[in-house]
Parts: sequence; C-alpha cells; structure tokens
Amino acid sequence: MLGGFGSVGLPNQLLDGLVAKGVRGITLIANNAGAAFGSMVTLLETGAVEKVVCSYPRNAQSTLFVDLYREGKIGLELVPQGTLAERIRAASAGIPAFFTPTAAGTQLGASKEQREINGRLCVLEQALHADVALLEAWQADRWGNLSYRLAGRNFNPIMAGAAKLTIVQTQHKVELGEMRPDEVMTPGIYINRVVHIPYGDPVL
Amino acid sequence: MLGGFGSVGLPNQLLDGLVAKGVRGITLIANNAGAAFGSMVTLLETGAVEKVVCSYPRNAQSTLFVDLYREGKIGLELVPQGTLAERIRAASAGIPAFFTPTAAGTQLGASKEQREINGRLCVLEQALHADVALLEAWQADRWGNLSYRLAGRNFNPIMAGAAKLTIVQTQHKVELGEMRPDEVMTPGIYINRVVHIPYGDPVL
Amino acid sequence: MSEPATKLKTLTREQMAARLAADIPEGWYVNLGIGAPTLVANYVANREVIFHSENGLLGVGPKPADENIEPWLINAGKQYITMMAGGSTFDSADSFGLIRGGHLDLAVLGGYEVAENGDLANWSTGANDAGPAVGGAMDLGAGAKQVWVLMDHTTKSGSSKLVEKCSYPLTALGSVTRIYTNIAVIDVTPHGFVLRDSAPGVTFDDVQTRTSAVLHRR
Amino acid sequence: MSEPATKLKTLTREQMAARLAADIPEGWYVNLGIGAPTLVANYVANREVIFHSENGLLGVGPKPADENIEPWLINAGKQYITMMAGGSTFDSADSFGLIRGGHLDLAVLGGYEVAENGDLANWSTGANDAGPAVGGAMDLGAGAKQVWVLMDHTTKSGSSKLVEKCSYPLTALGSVTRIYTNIAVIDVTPHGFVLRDSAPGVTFDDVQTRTSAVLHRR
Repeated sequence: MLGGFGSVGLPNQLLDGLVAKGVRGITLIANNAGAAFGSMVTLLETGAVEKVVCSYPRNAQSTLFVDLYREGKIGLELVPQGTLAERIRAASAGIPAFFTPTAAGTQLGASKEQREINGRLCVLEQALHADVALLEAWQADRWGNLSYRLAGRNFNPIMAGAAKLTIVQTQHKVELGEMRPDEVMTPGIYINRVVHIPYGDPVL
Repeated sequence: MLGGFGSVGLPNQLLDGLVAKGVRGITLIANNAGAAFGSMVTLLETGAVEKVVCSYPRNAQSTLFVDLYREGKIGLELVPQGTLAERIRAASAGIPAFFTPTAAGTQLGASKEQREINGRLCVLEQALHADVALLEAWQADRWGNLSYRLAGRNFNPIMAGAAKLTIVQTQHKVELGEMRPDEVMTPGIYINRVVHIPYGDPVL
Repeated sequence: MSEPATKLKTLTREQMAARLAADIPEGWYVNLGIGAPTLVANYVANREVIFHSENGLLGVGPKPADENIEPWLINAGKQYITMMAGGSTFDSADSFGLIRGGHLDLAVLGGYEVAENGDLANWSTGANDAGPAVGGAMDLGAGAKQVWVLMDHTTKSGSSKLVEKCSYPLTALGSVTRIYTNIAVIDVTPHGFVLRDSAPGVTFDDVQTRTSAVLHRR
Repeated sequence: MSEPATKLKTLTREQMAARLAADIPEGWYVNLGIGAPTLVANYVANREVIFHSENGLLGVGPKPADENIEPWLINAGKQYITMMAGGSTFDSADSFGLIRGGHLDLAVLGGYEVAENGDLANWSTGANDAGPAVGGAMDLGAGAKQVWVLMDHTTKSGSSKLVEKCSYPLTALGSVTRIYTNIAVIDVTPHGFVLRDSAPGVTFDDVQTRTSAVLHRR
C-alpha cells in the first residue's frame, strides 16, 4: 500500500528500499501504477509486483504497466478511485464492508453483490487491508503525528491505519508539541515507524 | 441535527432561534439530549421534540429527558456513539449503508440485518440524513469554510453535509484566505448559511 | 449510422468549453474532468466558480507562471495549479465523500457515448488501446448533482456519440443531464434528448441527422 | 449466588485503579471509560501513556488547575482536561474509526457483569434507573485490542459480577480480556476465568467463593 497521487506524496525513498531489499510477490495498492521513472519502474520491470490494485494504471510517459498487463505478466484489480479511497478508509476505521452507488450497473460492479437502497442500485464493497503501508509526510514527531503539504495529503492519511505495519518517510522532523493539536493531520496511533528523509520537492 | 458534545461545540443561539420560531414536530439527532439548561430544555419541555436519535440522553444535572421518555411523551432511538457518528458521516459521504461489528449480538443490533464478515458478526447500519443541521464553528469565511476550536470539533464536521440545509453559528468571521488551505477543517461546499455570533466560551 | 448530408462548420474545443462555461452559475462547485473539460476553467473569469480536484483540493485557481510553480500543488490531471483564496485541502476519502455525497453542483466529463436515458460511457472502449484505467470517472458520474458531457457530436468516422443505448462499457447509469458538443447543446430529459441550443448556422435537422436517437424540440 | 463466608479487606477504587495502571506498558494508547476507570490516569505518571477521549482527542493530560481551565477542552465525561505536547484533535467519525478499527491498545471500562467467555454487560441493567444511554461503550467493547474491566467483584447485595453468562443486556461479545476487581485480577481466556493476582490477604478460594463461574489457577 503506497501513498501519493502521481508523484506528489509518494514515498520514493521507501520504494527504493523495497527494491534494495529485493522484496518480491508484492500486491501493490496505490492510486497510480503507471510509473515512468524511479523505483516503481524497477519493481514492475523486475517482476517484483504480482498484482496491482489501482484506479489509474496509466501514464502519459510510459506504457510499461500496460505492456506487462497485456503480456499477462501482472494482475490488475481496477477500482474506481473513490471506492479505492473508501475501501482503504474502511479498513482503517473498522468498517468491514459498505454499499456505494459507484460502479453499480457497470463492468466493475458486475461480480459484486448488488442491492437497491432507497431506490438506487448499489454495490457492496469490502475493506481493503494491507500488510505494509508506505507513506510520505511533510512533518513528523516522535509519536508519529504527521502533517502533509498541500496536495501531498491525498491517500496518505487514510492508508495510515489500513495496514499491519505503517512506515512513513518525512521531510521534516519536529519536536512533540511543535504541531498544534489541530495541525496534526494523522495522529501517531496509526504510525509504526518514521524515517527522516529530507528529499525535497516532488518531480512530475 | 445538532453539533456539539455536551456543551462544547453546541450551537446554543441557533437553538434559541428554533425556540423563538416555535418549530415543532422535531426529530433531534445529537450525541447528547439530556440538557440541564438552555433552549434544549425549552424544546423538550414544550413538546417540540417528538423523537431523539442519540447515544447519551442522560445528564447528571437533569432527569428531564428520562422523565419525558418514561411518560411516553418522547421517542428515542438509542445509537452507539461510534455508529451514530459513522451513520452521519455516511450520509455526508454518499454511503447509503455499511456493516459494523458495533452492537452485533446486542439489543441495539437485534432488529437489524446481521451478517458474519471475515468471521465476525456485523450489523448493517443506514446513513442518517437530516433536513437541517445546526453547527457551531470557531472561524468561518464567506464561502462557509470552517475551523473549530479544540474539542469543539466533535460532531460538527460530519454533520456538515448530512442535511439538506446546513446553518452554522461562528464565533469569528474571517476573510477568504485568512485560513490556509490546510487550516480549513470543513470546506464551504457543505455549508449553506453562516451567522456570526461571538458568544464566548461554552459553559458546562 | 446516419451519414451527414452536408459538412458543417463545427465549434473548436475552446469554443465548446466557452459555451459550456457560459451556463455555469456563479457560486457553483465544479469538477472538471481530465482533457477538454479542463479548458472550461479558462472561461469563467468573471464569475466566482469553485473548482474541485479529486486529489483533495477545493478552490483550484489558474495555472501558475513557470517561475511561480508550487511543486506540491497539482490537479488530478497531474498539472501544476494554484489555489484561490478560500481554497482548502483534504484527503482522498473526504474528496470522494464530497463527490459521492452529492455535494458537487457539477461534473464536466468527456464521453465516448451518451444514451438518451443519461447512461454514460467514457472510461473504456472495450479495446483499451491505452490500457484499462477508470480514475474518478465512475464516482463523478454517480455522485455529482449535474453531469455535463463535453464531447464531439460524432466520432472521426462520423458515427453519432449520442445513442439510444451505449455500446461501450458504462461509467454510470442515467447520470448525464446535458451534453455540449461541437454542434449543439442537448438536454437529457425523462423524454430523451432535447435540443437546447445549436452552433451558429446549425439547424435542428442538422443535429438530428447526426444523432442516432430521436431528438426532441424544446 | 454464592454467599461470602468471611468479610475480606477489599481494595479501594483508587487502589484498584493503581493496580490496573501498573499493568499498562509505556507507549500504549488507552481509552478510559467514564467513572472509576478515569482514575487510572492518576497512576501512570512515570510512563508515557497516551490517553484517548471519544469526543475527538488523543494525548489527554491531567486535570487543569482551576485558574488554567481551557473551556474548549473537555473529555467524554465532560470534565475539563489539558492536552499533552503531541496531542491531537479530530472529529467524532475519526475518533470512533480509531476505536472500531482496532487501533487502541486498551479500553478500560466499568462493568455490571462479565461472562467467562468475555461477554460484557455494562450499559443497561434492564431497569434503566437513570434512563437508557449507551455512549461509546459498545464501540469500545467491540473495537479496542484489549478490554479491561474495572469493577467491584460483587454487587452490594453480594452477588458475583463475574458470571457464566450475562443476565443483563450485552455491550459486546467476547471482548473482555481481563478484569480488575476490588479483590483480584482475573484473565478471561479461551478456558474461562484464570486468577492472575489477588489483593493482599485474599486467597484463591476467597475469590472462587465470590465468583459464580469456575475460576482456574494460572
């Protein structure tokens, strides 16, 4: 499970670590999987990723994912972006399943339990858990309290808590209390490990 | 639908307005309904409230609600607090129903559809919509962007969006942009009307 | 499929976007899909319209000058943007709660086909030339109060994209309320397609000829 | 119900709270129920334990001095509190997502009855003397990783509150993992109640006599 939307909020250096460690047999849960550069490309190219759960595995600069997919070398569970976000949030929030109108009556809802609620066709979606979540934050303190920068928030706060182990790379380390209670966007209770990596701005 | 937890984050003056307007036949959705003073008491005493949907209709200083309830003068749907919050959030987020383990196998889950998911008994809960939400904020701008003060957040952000009409009383009016994008806790899209009422600190 | 009798002077993408933009009332909250719909933002300068981006932003402003790029501000199309005063940021679950919960006044989407009952097909041609991808299209289609589709009236080969029944995989059921094409503006009503407006020099019959479902007069 | 043979010297509420507090490891995230469980916070001063309050707070600190009250900081028991450095605030849906999602290490709750299979009854005696109310008890019972119950071992009339099967309406199924009473500490295991510790001068037989279900030795 990987935070970020495009390259903003993506934990690049933790991905590098995943490559360096030689982890294989990965099911990758992320909004985007059509990477054009970086460790995501290596993970895809080396066959380390068996399956992708994703809303948008496409990239204007690269056909890598699509080529692998066509050759049958990688699996894909295509999920509408809002359903993906809500399934991840449900995992964190202890909701095992929920009904949603999104995808009802379409190919992506076809294999799922459907039910009309208040006159509207809905599909039943399951919480989406992971073994490990890799996240990117702007600030982190010793408890694992996090804040994100602008559009860097995206999937990071909801993935925190949806995995058995949550690891964060943070641009800035701050002392406890430097973030006011209202400034903490993800409370540390969801975070297991924090790595301080001041890598600078994302590159599109 | 009424924001607040106890008296913190409770829109007292909007409640006063409800009394002044003489609205009757109210179904009150709020975490607490056992008021000891203020317009909540008037609404209960005058029979303006037909039914309460609530997790904690009890108050150390008052038996008003309990007395009315025992006399059959008021209805009650007792909802576990987390289920109440999630049902309200579901209404705002377009989730018509969800499964939760809370209350499964208990009196409060007995009349509901139950299902075992991943080995755990769960109940199906419905989104909880309202006609009107009355909220309290610390800061508000012209678009209806809101921030809350400390424990004044509670049910206010999730009720914004769960009603057809959402009215906010705010302690402070600020200009557009005075709240940074990250400081806005409730985006103005959920808010229909804002009233500036600098009433000061809550009284327990 | 019907074969157009005459060659019409059609609107450019920019003109289509401007035509659609003219119908957006001040104060609306609007999501613009990737591609041509994004152009709509260029034509509401005189009104306060608040744009949403799926990756967690409300109050998206114009594209920044190159020297003023904020690398942490992109839209769902992964383009650099600015924020208006009054803008706000939130996570992806909240962003789609806002969409699915019916809070957006309008989503402007591209389309492969729109059926006369409002069904939309815009995420897959079945052939999947560019590979499968859905993004937020199904959520926007199911969630926004109004779904307006901005697309050419016909395919390059001349087939109507306004149809009785979609042949491509569906995005959302009965959700489209209006279609802005390069020759007309068409309402999708309980009675089917209704011509609302047409491009300069384009007649009702011109539009009907290029529409493979019954077109009604207003 | 069993009738105690001898009068025991029982722990006070404060002693019970201190006994429970001694078992909370540093770094745990803990929710303390309203009433006696709240006292537990007074006995962890030498360790960093992070307290949660249902109304949307993590990192709840001690009660403020009267002159330092912040009127916008209350806990779920509607008492004034302080926040520790590192504390955070959030809304009620997030607060219960945190509970229900299994992120709290521990919830300390009061109880009317605990059954040997871990069933908890703590929200209603059926008679509802004070009126019906449930608050967050069912969510905490169903959600926290550990649920420890802090209660007297017997009712005022001498009936055991540790039972084979609850007679009062249930709060949560099979969720209690340990019970701290005024005479003993008892683990709730797949095999039933297991005595973990007892108050000074209290024997295994003293506890068994006051427990209306089989008590196992460790």
